[in-house]
Amino acid sequence: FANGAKETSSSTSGKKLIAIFTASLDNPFFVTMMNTAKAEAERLGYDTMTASHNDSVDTQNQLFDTAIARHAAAIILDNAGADASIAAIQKAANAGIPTFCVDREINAKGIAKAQIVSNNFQGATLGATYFAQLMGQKGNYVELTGKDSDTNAHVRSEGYHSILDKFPDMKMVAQQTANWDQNQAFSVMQTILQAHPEINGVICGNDTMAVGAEAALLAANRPDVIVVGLDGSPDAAASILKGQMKATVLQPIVQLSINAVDEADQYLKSGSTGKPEKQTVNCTLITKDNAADLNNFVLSGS
Amino acid sequence: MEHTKKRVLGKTRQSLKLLVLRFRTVIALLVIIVIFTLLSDTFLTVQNILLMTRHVAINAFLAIGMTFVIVSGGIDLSVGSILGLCGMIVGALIDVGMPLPIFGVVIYFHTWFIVVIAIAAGAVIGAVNGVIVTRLNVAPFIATLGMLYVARGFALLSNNGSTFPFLNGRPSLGNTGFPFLGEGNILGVPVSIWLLVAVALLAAFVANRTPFGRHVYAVGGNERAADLSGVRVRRIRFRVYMISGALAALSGLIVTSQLIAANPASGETYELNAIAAAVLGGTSLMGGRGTIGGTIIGSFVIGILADGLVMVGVSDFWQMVIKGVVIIVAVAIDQLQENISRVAAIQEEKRG
Amino acid sequence: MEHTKKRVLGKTRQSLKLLVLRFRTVIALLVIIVIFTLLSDTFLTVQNILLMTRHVAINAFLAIGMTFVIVSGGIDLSVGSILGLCGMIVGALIDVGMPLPIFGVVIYFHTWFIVVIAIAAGAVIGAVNGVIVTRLNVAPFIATLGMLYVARGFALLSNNGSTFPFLNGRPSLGNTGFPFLGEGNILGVPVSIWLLVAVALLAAFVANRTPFGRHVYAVGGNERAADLSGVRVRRIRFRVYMISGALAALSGLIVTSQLIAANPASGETYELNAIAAAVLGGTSLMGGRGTIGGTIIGSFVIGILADGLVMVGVSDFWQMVIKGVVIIVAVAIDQLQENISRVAAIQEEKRG
Amino acid sequence: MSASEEILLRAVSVTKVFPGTVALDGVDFNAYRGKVNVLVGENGAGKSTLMKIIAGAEQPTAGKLVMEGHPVRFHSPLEAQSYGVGIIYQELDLCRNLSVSDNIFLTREIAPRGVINFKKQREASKRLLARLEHSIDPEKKVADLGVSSQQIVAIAKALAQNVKILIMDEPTSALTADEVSILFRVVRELKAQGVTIVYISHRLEEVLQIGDFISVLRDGKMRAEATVGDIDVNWIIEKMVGKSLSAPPPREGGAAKRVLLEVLGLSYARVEGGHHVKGASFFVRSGEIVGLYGLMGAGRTELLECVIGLHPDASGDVVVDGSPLPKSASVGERIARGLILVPEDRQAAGIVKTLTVGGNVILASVGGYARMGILPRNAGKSEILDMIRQLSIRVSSSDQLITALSGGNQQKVVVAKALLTKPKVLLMDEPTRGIDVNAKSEIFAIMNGLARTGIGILFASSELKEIVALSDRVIVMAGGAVTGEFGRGAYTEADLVAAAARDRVAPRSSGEG
Ligand SMILES: Nc1ncnc2c1ncn2[C@@H]1O[C@H](COP(=O)(O)OP(=O)(O)OP(=O)(O)O)[C@@H](O)[C@H]1O
Ligand SMILES: Nc1ncnc2c1ncn2[C@@H]1O[C@H](COP(=O)(O)OP(=O)(O)OP(=O)(O)O)[C@@H](O)[C@H]1O
Ligand SMILES: [Mg+2]
Ligand SMILES: [Mg+2]
Repeated sequence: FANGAKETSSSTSGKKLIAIFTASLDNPFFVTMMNTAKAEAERLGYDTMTASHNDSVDTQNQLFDTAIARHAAAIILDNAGADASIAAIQKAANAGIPTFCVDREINAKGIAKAQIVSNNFQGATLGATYFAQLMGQKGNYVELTGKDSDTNAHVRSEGYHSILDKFPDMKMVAQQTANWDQNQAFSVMQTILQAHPEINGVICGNDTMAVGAEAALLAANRPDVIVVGLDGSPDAAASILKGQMKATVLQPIVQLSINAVDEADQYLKSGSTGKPEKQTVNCTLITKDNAADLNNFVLSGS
Repeated sequence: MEHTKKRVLGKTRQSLKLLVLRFRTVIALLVIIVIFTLLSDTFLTVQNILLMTRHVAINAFLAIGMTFVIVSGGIDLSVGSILGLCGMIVGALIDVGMPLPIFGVVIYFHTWFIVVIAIAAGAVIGAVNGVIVTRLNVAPFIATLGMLYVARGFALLSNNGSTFPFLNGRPSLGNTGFPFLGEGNILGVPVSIWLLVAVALLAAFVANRTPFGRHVYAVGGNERAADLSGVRVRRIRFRVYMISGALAALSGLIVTSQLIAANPASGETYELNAIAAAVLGGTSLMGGRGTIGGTIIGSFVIGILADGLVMVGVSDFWQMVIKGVVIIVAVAIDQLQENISRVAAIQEEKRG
Repeated sequence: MEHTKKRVLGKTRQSLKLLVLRFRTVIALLVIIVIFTLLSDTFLTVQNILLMTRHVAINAFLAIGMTFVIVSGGIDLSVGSILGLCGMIVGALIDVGMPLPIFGVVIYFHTWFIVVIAIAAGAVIGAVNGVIVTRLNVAPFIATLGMLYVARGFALLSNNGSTFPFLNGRPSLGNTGFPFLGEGNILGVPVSIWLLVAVALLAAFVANRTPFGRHVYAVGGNERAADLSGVRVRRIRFRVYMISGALAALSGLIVTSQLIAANPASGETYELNAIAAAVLGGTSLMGGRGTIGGTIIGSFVIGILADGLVMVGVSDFWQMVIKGVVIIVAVAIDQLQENISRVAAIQEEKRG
Repeated sequence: MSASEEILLRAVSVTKVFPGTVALDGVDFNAYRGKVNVLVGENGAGKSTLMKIIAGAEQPTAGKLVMEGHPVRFHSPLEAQSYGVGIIYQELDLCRNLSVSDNIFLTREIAPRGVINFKKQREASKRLLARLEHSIDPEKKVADLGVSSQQIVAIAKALAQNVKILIMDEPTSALTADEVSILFRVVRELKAQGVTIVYISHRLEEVLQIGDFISVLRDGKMRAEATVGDIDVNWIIEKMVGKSLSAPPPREGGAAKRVLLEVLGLSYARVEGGHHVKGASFFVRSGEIVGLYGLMGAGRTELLECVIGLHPDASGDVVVDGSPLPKSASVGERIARGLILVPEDRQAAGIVKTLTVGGNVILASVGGYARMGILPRNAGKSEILDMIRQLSIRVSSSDQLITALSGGNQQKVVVAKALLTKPKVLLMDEPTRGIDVNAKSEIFAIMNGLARTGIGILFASSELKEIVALSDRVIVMAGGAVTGEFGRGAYTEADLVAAAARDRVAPRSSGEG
């Protein structure tokens, strides 16, 4: 397959093609990633091909095959697994197609042309620090983690604990996965509340789960429990404005996506992105003070 | 005289056997409850029982509809997707109303009317399943598998993959009060539990005490014989899918009301839980056999297992393994017990 | 004379009808191919065809095993999980070997032996399904639903939810070469396509030309009759699950090899695609009817649809809707065509 | 009987207990080598159960089998086969999805080196069917065959094995007289080859014709054994029912009354060409029993199915009690108008196996018990019990599962279900198929009684004697068309046979009028 891709891609319109692959479209975070990248690529005069792999590495692998078959000029990827995505990216590289990772990194260097990610660990520490501050650095809390098979779930959890474990008076009474899922977070939260009514806070691996947990707490008439999420999703921002959730952490997905496409464009034109492969963009804490400025993952004035 | 006595004895034995058979799932349920009570002291509190019942209710609605479908000889894989889609319909109606572009207006419905619309929508989707199965002669597994994808696709398309959040409604539009369905209480008992009781009683009544119910069993037991007996087989099969769709919508309403948000991914893989609940409760996938009571108990087994494992802090991975094992073991015991009681009956017969 | 002529005519009509019926899925496939060829100029290139065939292969292995199971009157919902678990077994064996704590050593196997172990593991899990179905009398749907959870649970537990990456092996351990299975070529054609051809031919041969194959059809057609005729029903049913498990493992090997990494979530919901492929290919979920050739074509319909829609840039959500509609329509046409040809025959008769 | 006869297989005090029933109670049975050993008994006497035990399909609760002097135990049909036991089951257990030759060679495939030689199997099947004087295409699917052809295939299947002992459980219940005589020729050939035959039938004349030894089962006990030469029909009946049976009272032919059912130009085309039913017209009057006679494949079953509305694409008019039925009338509407069918195949179309006896009896009339859509508790219970009494259905309770009944009693349940709908015209397809003499005479009495109350009865039967004894009028069908109609006393049996054979001149698929 390495042979066929040399003569570069041009579609019917004569434009080069950029493939944009994201995780799942039932989360506004990924929808934003896709739409932003698509708009930027089209602005720069590319054709685009978009799809989601639903966190299935096998589906992602097939999408890569399709991109290669269509002689895509570049691939923008929010990948399905830090380890399991490497082969696919390598395959694209062998076919002469550069891949630019957004949002999630891979556990290898020199294969993707760029890995532009928000600093999940840093973001988690931001959220955890504020969470500890709200809790008065003491009390019982619950952690809802993301899908266990997702690296980011672990990175964020580690980020949280790098801060929270420093406070001897903060005690994690339960840790459960809710698989990034709103319904599951709701139901798990209700159940945990039964076993541990004494909690003061809930820290969640993403906003979808945070919104679900918040609904469960409100239903149980426990508005006192502090809920903190991560992503900076519109739902979370609205919840913060209503005084329900207390904070989230914005992953600058719009910036990341634009950067990725711009660097891809740069690379295609000059053969180099002019940037190091790993680029981390720091996250921003969102509280009731700045939640109003947050509009679909863009914090105005920042 | 002699004869009469033998008959009475036979009857007692028969009913004892039936009792054992009937309560096998109850026994499984009790075992699970005892184990969790020992492992967690908050498990057997009124509050937690109410909570678990509410969680059970969501699956139980699906499972009751599923029971009708399975007893009639079909299966409905689309309930999870119908749940999600009807939730999104509610979300859209509360959040953005129904725009009528030609008149340049947006209609906002009253909350109760929205509830009715959602359930009607579920029934209509179920009816589409029914038409595909009865008119196009597509096997139920395939028809509802197709619908699983189609309904989920539309749920995702409805708001471009996003949720409809904050479905509290606006007093100015007269569409407040929706969260009451999922979170309200009547006489200290959650609304969803009242609904569960009502739906279960109604379903059991329909199954046992109406011609429709009898016909469902007949169609599932032998479609040709039912047909020759004048049962309108197509109509019966059509209606069970409508019932299943409507109950899936009800479940979707409650899920949406609890979250006060409509999520397009709601209900994914719930069909498997519903089928498992019905089968644990003694419904035969071959059709013709099953009871609503059994299905309710089956739903409790599945639901309490899930909640209990979370309460005692078992990891997600082990939860999966345990759930799988329980499903298999419970049904295997069902079969074993039937065999044992058969052997026992034969032995008794030999002596008598 | 007259009579003979009429008969010959009848026969011609008959075979034409059979031809149409037989090729309805092929026709569907051709329609899909024509549409995509018009919409995308890279669609009908040798490279893309090879590519799509490789994608199809993964589902086709599952669907072939599924065909045996369904023809025998069962169903196997656990294939996706078996795929995932066997992939993890391969990952573990290449990455960390097999530690033997009592001897304080770690054994690394040769790649080919690992392949054999993985397939054997799939067969063993399938055998467990078989035992549950045939010995514990648990309905196949439930037995394999339980296994779906159990096997997935173990796949996740095997490396605590994480992937086994970089399965290139180490020359020092003699376990290199694994990626060849997924990415290698023989005579310019990918290994996985060779495997697909080999497995499909073998499966078709087994189904049509061996007593085992006939017995699978007999058991699915009328289990009691097969039993009374001396068919070892249990053994047959047991073996189809083993075959299905082994083929799921093969599929897992190829997925893992392509990714050069074993992911515990691999194969989720693949069972539905496998069932859909088999049914699109004419396999009856009632058992007793189905062909390997049909299943292969069904796999191509599903696979080409998925790839083609991505190529022409249809959104994810619409892809779902289209997939669902195609499944239903394809099977409905199957039924319709049967009806149409029946009506045609009746009309012809009326004229004649 | 002479003690010198050699016993090939002996069942020694075999007991078989099912939950709720003792099917066999210490039964001794002898099968003499090279003879036709006839087994008779009422429905539910335990004949099939005993045979299944001998064939390895059921395990005895107690007792043993002795074959050629050695005790044997067959754990599976395969094991029994290996000892040379062959069986034709009463329920025609064929795989309908497989071809004729696949069925004939199931588990005995001609497969050198594990690969089936289809050509050889086909040829061998052709030879076997030819021996039964049938030219059924061995590649045809069994599902595409009529009941009688299926019966032939089942016989061919049994003949395909090298058997020492061949059990035939009611092989003639679906066969015409011609076919029966062919079968008897084959049985005699087998006998001449030293094959031991065990033969079960409810047709007692047949038994006398073909049998050498006879054993009578009643209520799970062996009641009598005799040499056929020493006995007559009355002896058999006496042993079977415990008393001798009086012949059914001759029915006084009522004067012409109102026409209840009129069928005009009924046609039903066959998918593969030709017609199942072609231009059939006839009528049934109140209080009249009309016999429908014909040979295999004459189309009687389809005719009755068309009348009850099972084939909406059939053409022609059906008039019930003076008012025509709309073409689109469903089965339910036709039942409401006073038609009901007791189908031929009770397993596939008669009973619902998952329901109780009561549930089956009430199935077709349950809607009528509903008040505002709701059924009262124990709806129809007393009517169900009435029916059970009236038809002497042997059950311990109406809540018993129907699968626990013998074939004959299941058939009575189906009749009960039909009667409960209070029909004006009762359509019965082979109502006595697989029913013992006692039940048969009960059914006849019931039919007579119903006719007396003004119901019209149209019944299809392959048994000439039955047709002649019962019918006020006989309609004969051949090749889907009505080929004759005869009033009581205005015909001989030969007339019926001649009319039934009228289409045999030309092959059936040509579809001529
Ligand atoms: N599988 C079974 N379970 C329970 N009872 C059974 C079963 N099979 C047969 N029986 C009972 O055993 C008895 C004998 O049945 P069997 O079929 O041997 O009678 P038969 O003499 O062949 O009758 P028929 O002439 O109607 O065929 C009946 O009372 C029947 O109800
Ligand atoms: N030899 C045959 N070849 C092909 N089809 C047959 C044959 N015998 C029967 N059939 C099929 O079965 C149908 C009806 O046969 P069936 O034997 O049920 O007719 P019948 O007149 O009701 O006779 P009976 O009730 O005595 O079996 C035929 O129209 C045909 O479809
Ligand atoms: Mg019998
Ligand atoms: Mg007939």
